[in-house]
Amino acid sequence: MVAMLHAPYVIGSYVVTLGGIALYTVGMFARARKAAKRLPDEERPWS
Amino acid sequence: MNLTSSSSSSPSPSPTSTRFTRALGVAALVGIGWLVLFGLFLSPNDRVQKTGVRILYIHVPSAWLAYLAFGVTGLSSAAYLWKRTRNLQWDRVAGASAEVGVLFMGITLVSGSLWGRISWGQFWTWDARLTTTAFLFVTYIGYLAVRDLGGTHQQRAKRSAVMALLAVLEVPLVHFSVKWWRPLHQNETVEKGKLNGLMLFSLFIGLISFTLLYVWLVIHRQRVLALNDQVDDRGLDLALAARREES
Amino acid sequence: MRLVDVVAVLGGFPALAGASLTVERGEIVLLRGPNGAGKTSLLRLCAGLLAVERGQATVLGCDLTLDRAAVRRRVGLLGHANGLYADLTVGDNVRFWGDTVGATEREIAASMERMGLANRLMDVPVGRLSAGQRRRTALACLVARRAELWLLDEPHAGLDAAGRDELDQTLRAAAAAGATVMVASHELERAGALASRVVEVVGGQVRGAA
Amino acid sequence: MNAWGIARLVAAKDLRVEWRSRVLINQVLPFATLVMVMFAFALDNDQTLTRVAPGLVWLATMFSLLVVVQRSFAVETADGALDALQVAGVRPAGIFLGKSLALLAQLAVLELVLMGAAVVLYRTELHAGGVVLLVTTYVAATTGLAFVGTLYGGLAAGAKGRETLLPLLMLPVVAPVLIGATRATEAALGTEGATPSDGWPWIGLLILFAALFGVGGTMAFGSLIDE
Repeated sequence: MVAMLHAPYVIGSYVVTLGGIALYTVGMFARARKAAKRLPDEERPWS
Repeated sequence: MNLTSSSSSSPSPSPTSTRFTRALGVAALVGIGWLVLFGLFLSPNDRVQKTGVRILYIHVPSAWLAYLAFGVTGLSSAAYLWKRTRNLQWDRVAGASAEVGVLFMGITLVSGSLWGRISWGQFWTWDARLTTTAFLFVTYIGYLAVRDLGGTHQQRAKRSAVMALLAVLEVPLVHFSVKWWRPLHQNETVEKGKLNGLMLFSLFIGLISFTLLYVWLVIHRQRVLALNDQVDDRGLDLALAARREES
Repeated sequence: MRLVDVVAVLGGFPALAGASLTVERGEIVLLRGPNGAGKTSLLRLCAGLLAVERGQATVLGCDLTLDRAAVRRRVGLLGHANGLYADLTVGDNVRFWGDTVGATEREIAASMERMGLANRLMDVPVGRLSAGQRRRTALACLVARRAELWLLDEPHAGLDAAGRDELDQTLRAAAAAGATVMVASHELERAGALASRVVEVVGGQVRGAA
Repeated sequence: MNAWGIARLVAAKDLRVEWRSRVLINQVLPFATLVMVMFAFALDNDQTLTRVAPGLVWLATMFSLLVVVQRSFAVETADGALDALQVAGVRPAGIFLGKSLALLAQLAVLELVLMGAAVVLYRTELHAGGVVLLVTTYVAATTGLAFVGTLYGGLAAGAKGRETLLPLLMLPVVAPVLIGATRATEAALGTEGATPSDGWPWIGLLILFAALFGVGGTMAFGSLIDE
C-alpha cells in the first residue's frame, strides 16, 4: 500500500461519493416499495 | 445497494427490478469494488499531484456522467415535445436522468473541492469550468422543483420539458460568459497525458462503473416514477368511484 | 355543445366524474346542485380552461380534447373571480377587455350602459367599488365580448334588484340572438324563470340531462 | 387580433396599472436605493465601492427585477385576469411580448435611478467616450432581463410557493447578464483603466441572450401558463 498524504481528503471523497449514492439508492427503493404496496402486481410492463 | 438479499414480502428486493437490472447492478457493484481497490490501493501516486490524483478517479467520471445525464434529459424532453414521439415515458426518463444527474453533479462538486484543497490549497476557485458546473447544479435543482408543481401528468411533462430545453439554451451562455469573465484558469495537470498505465486503468474503471451505475439508477428511478404515476391514476379511479357514489 | 362521460381532475380530485350533457344553440340552461358538485368545473371545462382527462367534449364544434385554445376565443366566462384589474378604472377595464376581442368604441359604451354603469362610476378604480358594482363591471366586460357561448358562475350573487333585472334581460337578448347560455346558480326562483331548462349537477355528474 | 396588437394592449394596460398604483415608484425604487446603501455599509471602503460600483448597480437591478416580476404577475392572478385573458383567446405570445415590454419600461426607470444613486453614493464618474457603450449595454441587458423575467414569472404565477420558486429558477439564468452587463459597464465607465473597446464583445453576448430568450419565450409561454 502506498503511503498516503492528505488521506482524510481522499478517503473523505470516496466516502461521500459512495455514501451519497447508497443513500439515494436506499431512498429510491423505499419509494418503489411504498408505491408498489398500493398497486396490484400485474401493472408492471417491465417484468 | 440491496441487490441480492430478498425481503420477505415480495420475491424481488425491489418492485422495479428485473433480471437485466440485477445483472447490471451486480456489474456496477463489482466495478465500484474494483474502483476502490485500484483507486485507493493499487495505483501509484502521481509525481505532481501525489495522492490527490486518487480523487480524480471518481471526480472525472461523475462529472462526465452528470453532463451525460443532463444531455439525456434534454433529448428525452425534446422527444416528448415532438408530437410524433409524444409519450409520458420520455418525460419520466427525463426526470429520472435529471435527478441522477443532480446526484452526480453534487458528487462532482464535493470531490472536486476536496481535490482542489489538495492540489491548489483551496476548496474553490472561480474558473469557468467550476462556475458553470455550479450553475448547472442549481439550474437542475430548479428543474426538479418545477417537476413537483403538480397538475396532470401531461401538464407536468410539457412544463418540465420546456424547462429542460430552456436549460439547454442557458448552459452555453453561462459557460461562455464565465469563461470570458475569468480568462485565466488553472491548468488541468491531469489531462496532459502524464498518467501512467495503472492510473489510466483506474480512471477507466471509474468511467465504466459509473456509467453502469448511471444506467442502473435511471432505469430504476424511471420505473419508480412510472409506479407513482400508476398510483396517481389508481387513486383517481378510486376517487371517481367514490364520487359517483355521492350522486 | 356535447359532453360525453367527461372526467376532469383538479389537484388529483375528480371534479367531474363522468358528466354527460347536450345543449342546443340558443338554450338557456340552469345548472343547480350542492356546493362542490362540480358546477364551476363544468363551466371552466366548457371555457377551455380545465383539461379533459377522459371522455369526449365538443363545444361550438371544437373538440376540447384536441384543441382547447380554439374554443376559448368564442366563449365568455364569468367565474367566481371577476378578472378585473383593481387599480384600473371601470372604463379602463371594460375598454381593455373589449379591445382584446376587437370590440368597437360604440359596442363598449353600449355594454356599459346595458349593465347600468352610470357615468359617475366610469373613472372610479375597480378596487374601490362594492362587490355588486364589480360584478356589474365584469358583466359589462362579458357583454362587450360578443361570445357565442356564455358561461356564468353565480352571476346574480351580490347584485341588487335592478342589476338582476338587467342581467336577465341581457341573457335573454343574447339567447334570442342565437347565443347559448349556461348559468350556475343557487337562486332557483330567479334563474329558474330565466332558464329554458334546468339540470342538476351532483357528485361531478349531470342529472336530468336527457 | 394579432400578437403585436395584443402586446401593445397588454403593455399599455400594465403601464397604466403601474401609473395608477405607483408600486414601482413608491416601493421598488426606495427598496433598490436601500440595497445600494446597504452595499456601502457592507463594503465600508470608498475605493472598493467605486471599483465595484458597476457590479453593485446590476446586482441591485437583479434583486429589484424579482420584486417587479412578482408584482407584474400578482396583478394578473389577483382576480383571475390571467384566466380571463386565456378565455378571451388572447395569444400567449402577445401576452408574453406585452408584459415584457411593460417590464422593460419599468426596469429602464429603475436603472436610471440606480445609476444616479451610484454616481452620488459610490462616486461613479460618467465619461463622454463611454456613453454609446453604456446606453447599448443598458438596452441589450434590460431587454434580456425583461424576457427572462416574464418567462419565469409566468411559469411561477399560478404555482404554490411562487415567492421562493421564482428566485431559484431565475437567478441562475440571469447570471450571464450580470457578468456581461457588469463588464460592459466597467468598460464604459473606465473602471480600473478599462476602455470602451473592452466592452463591445460583451454586448454581443447580451444581444444573443436577449434574442434567445425572446424567441424561446414567445414560443413557450403558452405551454407554461396553461393549466
